[in-house]
Order: sequence, then C-alpha cells, then structure tokens
Amino acid sequence: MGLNFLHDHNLLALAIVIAKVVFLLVLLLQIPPLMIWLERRAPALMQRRRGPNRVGLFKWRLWGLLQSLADAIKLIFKEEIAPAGAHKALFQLAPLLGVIPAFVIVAVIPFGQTITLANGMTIPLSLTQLDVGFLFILAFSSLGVYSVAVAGWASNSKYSLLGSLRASAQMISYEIPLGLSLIPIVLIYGTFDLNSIVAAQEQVWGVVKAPLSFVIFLVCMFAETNRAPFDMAEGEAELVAGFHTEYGSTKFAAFFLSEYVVMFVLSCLAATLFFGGWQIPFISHAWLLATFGTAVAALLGFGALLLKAAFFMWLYVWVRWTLPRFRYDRLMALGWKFLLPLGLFNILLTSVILGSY
Amino acid sequence: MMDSAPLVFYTLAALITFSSIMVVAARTPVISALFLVLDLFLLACVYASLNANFVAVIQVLVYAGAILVLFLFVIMMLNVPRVRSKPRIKALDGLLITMVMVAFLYMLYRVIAQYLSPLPVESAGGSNTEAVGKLLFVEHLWAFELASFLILLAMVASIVITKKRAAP
Amino acid sequence: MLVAAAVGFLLNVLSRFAGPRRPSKVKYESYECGVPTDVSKSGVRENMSVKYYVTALLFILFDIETVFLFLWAKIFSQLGWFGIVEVFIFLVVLLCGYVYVLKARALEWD
Amino acid sequence: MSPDHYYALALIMFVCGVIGITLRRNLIVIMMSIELLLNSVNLIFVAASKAHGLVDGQVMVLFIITIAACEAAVGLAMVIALYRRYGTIDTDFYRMLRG
Repeated sequence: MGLNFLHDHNLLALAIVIAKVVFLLVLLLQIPPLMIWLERRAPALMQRRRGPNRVGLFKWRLWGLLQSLADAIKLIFKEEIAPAGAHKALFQLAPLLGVIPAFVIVAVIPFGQTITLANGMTIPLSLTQLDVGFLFILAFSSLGVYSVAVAGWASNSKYSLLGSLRASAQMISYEIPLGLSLIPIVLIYGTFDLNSIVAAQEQVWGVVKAPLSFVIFLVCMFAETNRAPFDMAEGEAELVAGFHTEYGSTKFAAFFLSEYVVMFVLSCLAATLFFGGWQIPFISHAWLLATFGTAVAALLGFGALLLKAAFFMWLYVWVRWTLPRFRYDRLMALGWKFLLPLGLFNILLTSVILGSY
Repeated sequence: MMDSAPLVFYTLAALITFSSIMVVAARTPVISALFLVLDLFLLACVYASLNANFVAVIQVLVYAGAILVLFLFVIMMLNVPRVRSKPRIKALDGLLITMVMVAFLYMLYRVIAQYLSPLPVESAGGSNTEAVGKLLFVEHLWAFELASFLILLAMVASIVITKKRAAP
Repeated sequence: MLVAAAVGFLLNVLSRFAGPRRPSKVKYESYECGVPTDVSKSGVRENMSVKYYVTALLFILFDIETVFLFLWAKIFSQLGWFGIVEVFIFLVVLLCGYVYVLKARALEWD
Repeated sequence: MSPDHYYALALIMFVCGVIGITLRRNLIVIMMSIELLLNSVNLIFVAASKAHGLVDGQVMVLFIITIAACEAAVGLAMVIALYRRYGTIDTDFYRMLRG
C-alpha cells in the first residue's frame, strides 16, 4: 500500500475517491434512522399494534418514516448533561471512540463489481482494497470496546460501570469465536481480500462450503453488537440502560449511530463472506456485464448486496422481538465453552477436508 | 511532483512522540492507557506506510484491541487513588536516563547526517503477508510451537496468581 | 493496482476525519453543559469481580492464537499437510491450557 | 526516508519508556512504559526489515507481540495480587518492604 498517492494518479481519481467517501457517508447516515423506524414498526406488526405512524410531511404520513427524523432533531436540541464526578474529557471522548471505528470499517466492504470507464480507468466499488481485507474489519471493530469501557468508567455511576464491564467482557469474549469462524473462509479461498472472496463465490456461496462458520458468525454477530438476545449489558430491568445510562443528547445519539453502523457493516460482511456479496444468484456475472455494461451491472450488484444486508438487518430486529434475553453466565458459557471449541473443531475439519483433496 | 511519504512520516512521528510523552506524563492511568492506544495505532499506520500490512493489522487487533483492553480493565478494577508523583531521581536512574539521552543525541546526529546525504530505502513490493506466513511456518517453525507453550504458560500462571486468595 | 492501494490509505485518513465531524458538528448546536446532576458518587469502582480480568486475559491469549491461525490459513494451500500437523500440535498445546482453565473453573460466572 | 529516521523515532519512544519506568510510581503506568519499550523495538524491526528487504523482522514482531501479551497477562495478574494483598500499587510502598 503506497503512501505516495499524490503522484500516482490524477485529479479525476481523487475526485472519484472523494465522491465515494461522501456517498458512503450519506448512505451510512441513513441507516440508523431507518433502522430505528424499522425497530418500532416491526414489533408493532408482530404484536398487531400500529407503532409510530403519525409523523409526516404535510399530508403524507409515509408510514411514520419521519418519526426517526423528528427524534433525531429532538435529540440534537436536548441539553447535554454530564454527571457530577464524571471525568469530563473522557465522557466527551467515549462516543467518538465508538463512531470512528464504525465508520472506518465500512471502507473495505466491496459494494459492487469494478466499473471500467471509457478511458480504460477502473473504479473498484469499495473504498479500499487491502490484502488484509477483513482482518482490517476485525481490528477496527475490536477498537469499539474502548468506547464502551471508557463511557462506563467516565460516567462514575454504578449502572454505567457494571453495564460497560459486562458489555466489554461480552464483546471481547465473542471476538474470539468471530475470528475463529472466519478462518475456514480464509482456508477455502486463500485470501483475506473481500473482493477476491466475492469473485470466488460465483458458483457456490460460502455458506454452502462453510455452514458451521456461518452459524458461529451469526451468533457472534449478534453478541458483538450487544443486541438481543445477548443484550444483557443493557438489560433495562437490572441495569437501567447499561453503559450509556448517563448519556443524553447527541452523545446518546452517537452511541446509537455507531451501533447501527456496526450492525450494518457486519450484515454486509455476512452477505459478502457467506452469501456471495454483490453476486446476483443464478445470474452469471459475465452475462450481466455483456448485457448491461459495467455501470449498470455494478449498480445491480450494489442493489443485491444491499438487499442481502437488509435481510440481516431485518433478522436483527426479528430476533430481538422473538427470543428472550440470555442470562449472563449462560452467555459467557455459550461463547467460551461452546462456540470456541466448535470454532476450533470447524477449523481442523475444514483443513483436513481441504488437505485430503 | 511532491513526495508525500516524508510528510506522512513526520506527521506520524510528531503524533507518536506527543502521545508517548503523554503516556508517561498523564496523571490519570486511564488517560495514559488511552494515549498508549493512540500511540500503538499510529505505529500501526507507520507499519502500513512501510508496506508491513499484516503486522500493522495485527498491531491494531492484538496490541490496541486486546492487550490495552486488559490494562484498561485492571485500571478500572483497581481504581487507585491518584498518587501525587514526586519525581525522585536516584543515582542509578539518573545514570540510566543520561545514557539513553546520549544515545538519543547520537541518533539525532546520525539522522541529521543522513539528511545531508539521503539514502533511500523505499524498495518496491506490495503485500508481504504470504512471505511473512511462509517464513513463520517454515523457517521459524520451532519458535511458532514455542509460542504456543508460552501462551499456555501465561494462561496457567496468571490464573494461578489471581486465584490465590491472599490474606488481608 | 497502486491506485487502489493508495485509495485505501486516503480513505483511511478521510473517513477518520469524516467520522468525528458529524457528532461534533451536531454538538455545537446543542446547549452547553447543563446542571450537573448528582448520581451516586460512592466508590463503585472498587470491588470489581476478578472474573472480568480473567476474561480479558483469556481473550488476549486466544486472540494471539487466532492471529497465528489466520496467517496459517492464508498460506494453507502452500503448506498442505505439513501445515495441518504443525497447527494441530499448536492447538493441542493450547487445548491443554483451555482444559486447565475449565478445570480451574475460571470461566464460571456465579 | 532513511531507516535512521525510523530508528530515531523508536529511540524517542524508548526514552519515554525508560523515563516512565524510572520516574513513575504507579505499577500499571510502569507496565505501560514497558509496552512502549517493546513497541520501539518493534518499530526498529519493521523499519530494518523494510530497509534490508528481509521479512524476518516482521516475523519477529509477531513473536514480540505474543511475548508482550503474555507479559501483560502475567504482570497484571501480579499487580492485581499485590493490590489485593497490600491495597496499593505504589512502588514506593514496595520499596519500603525491601527493608
């Protein structure tokens, strides 16, 4: 990875990069409001209630879609409160520590096939192509722990601290099986690069080749984001709200922002690693390219990836309203005593099978 | 055409220097720990700029993402009341610091000398993850197996140490 | 090619700046810090369970193991059975530690 | 960029680490200073491996990180044990214990 980007390519490339960054940023900022809306409408659907459906623009109600927007505006104008005895600087810093890694990890997700321009220039539809690929995602998502830990510590409140310790212990515990579940993928495809992994899934999806990995990954995905049924850390009944008990206003919003962005990235990662990424099932990519040209094909691929990711986002909500919360000791036991050996077994199994061929 | 490498390096170097100083100088251990995280992260950026991608990612994943979490946990657990640090310099300490300072000044001199007659080291080559892997698993095979023993030892030792219920 | 690699780093820098910009921009629009509320100032930070420490400790050790395994997985096709045997020994040694941890009931939360 | 630039940076970190070890009295901060030392060595390894075109340095970094993890685990376990036993992690206290 060269740092000498200033003399390698021209202004056009720079403009494209900036465009991509802006586009992704805008896309990502849409995720949390949409998800919050979904998270209020979906349970309403399941429980035969209405959910928020009033807020609208003039006479269009848009199924209450604007409710999140209204909530966001409300949060912005809320007063910021830092509890007495809180460590002021760290209290301010904690939400940022969550948002930054969440945004950075989006960079390596390939959103579509490379576009070739008329002048032969190619635009890969991921912000970056690193040979270390999803290790990069793992590394940065592991930094998310700091946000949680620092938030709890700086708040100087029992509930926050307990919640943050629980949440961070949970996050780090599930990072191990998460890492282990991805090793068979590397074994099979021989690369960390997400683009190559997607390309290799043209015929068979990763979930077929590594089903056990997918199961482990799915469980860890839920645990890593502290989502139900693993949201012990913010069990309302016992801990008020967990590590962000003392937070209000935009800092509170920032925690939610990072939570939903990480959820989105993990959904994309699941889709990319196990469900063919931007490949559209049963339609060969070469055919798409030949019929529509690179730009349209890439757009279609982008849509396919978003659809797949949307499925996982829906799964998040669905599971939250379906499964009861785990007990904390059960949660740790599941991670350390079940998923960890299972992950190791999975690795050995995969390697032996691969070695036999 | 401008070469951006020195610019990046000097920025990173300045930040690393600053955060290293802060690690030592900060009064609250939590702050030092967070500056250490920043330090490690910036180092990872330096590694990336040296084309050592794998090491850079591992640095973030293990060092910043795991080891420092352990530090943070311990700091949060112990919550030591702030100790007023009276700097006390003993003869031995003074000697040590002087020696390091001399080495540092010498190094600075070398760098300045280098600057007058630059010797470029940027060699070609992109990713070297595979090369690292091959070297590790073929040539440093025994070290690799030893590492597992080391981890085993650390695991057992630290559990034994923490488990022992000390008398009050 | 090089372009793509360079883009990677550029993006790093860019989104690192883009990340914090959003919340801080919003922050300016909100009020200043308000009345400090007095929430339990007792010494909550003491008597924390050592379990959390043990969890974090096991986490870093297994994390290292994962890193080694990732490296192995990357060049698996070139190592073949040699690599499998190598990693098998590695894992057996670590499993001894794992079994010890289980025996010591270090992972029990009660 | 010559490797000496990187070595100088590593030396700065090393100096910070040494100063931290000698001057600070909080055991945890001392351990963090040790991490600084290890990292300065890592930096030298990576820079040298780049300068000489050998990858060995990077493999060494992997091992150093492993060792750092083990060292931190055992060291912090000892810090916790000491804290439980004596209720402090100030080195001056333990200096007195030496008698």
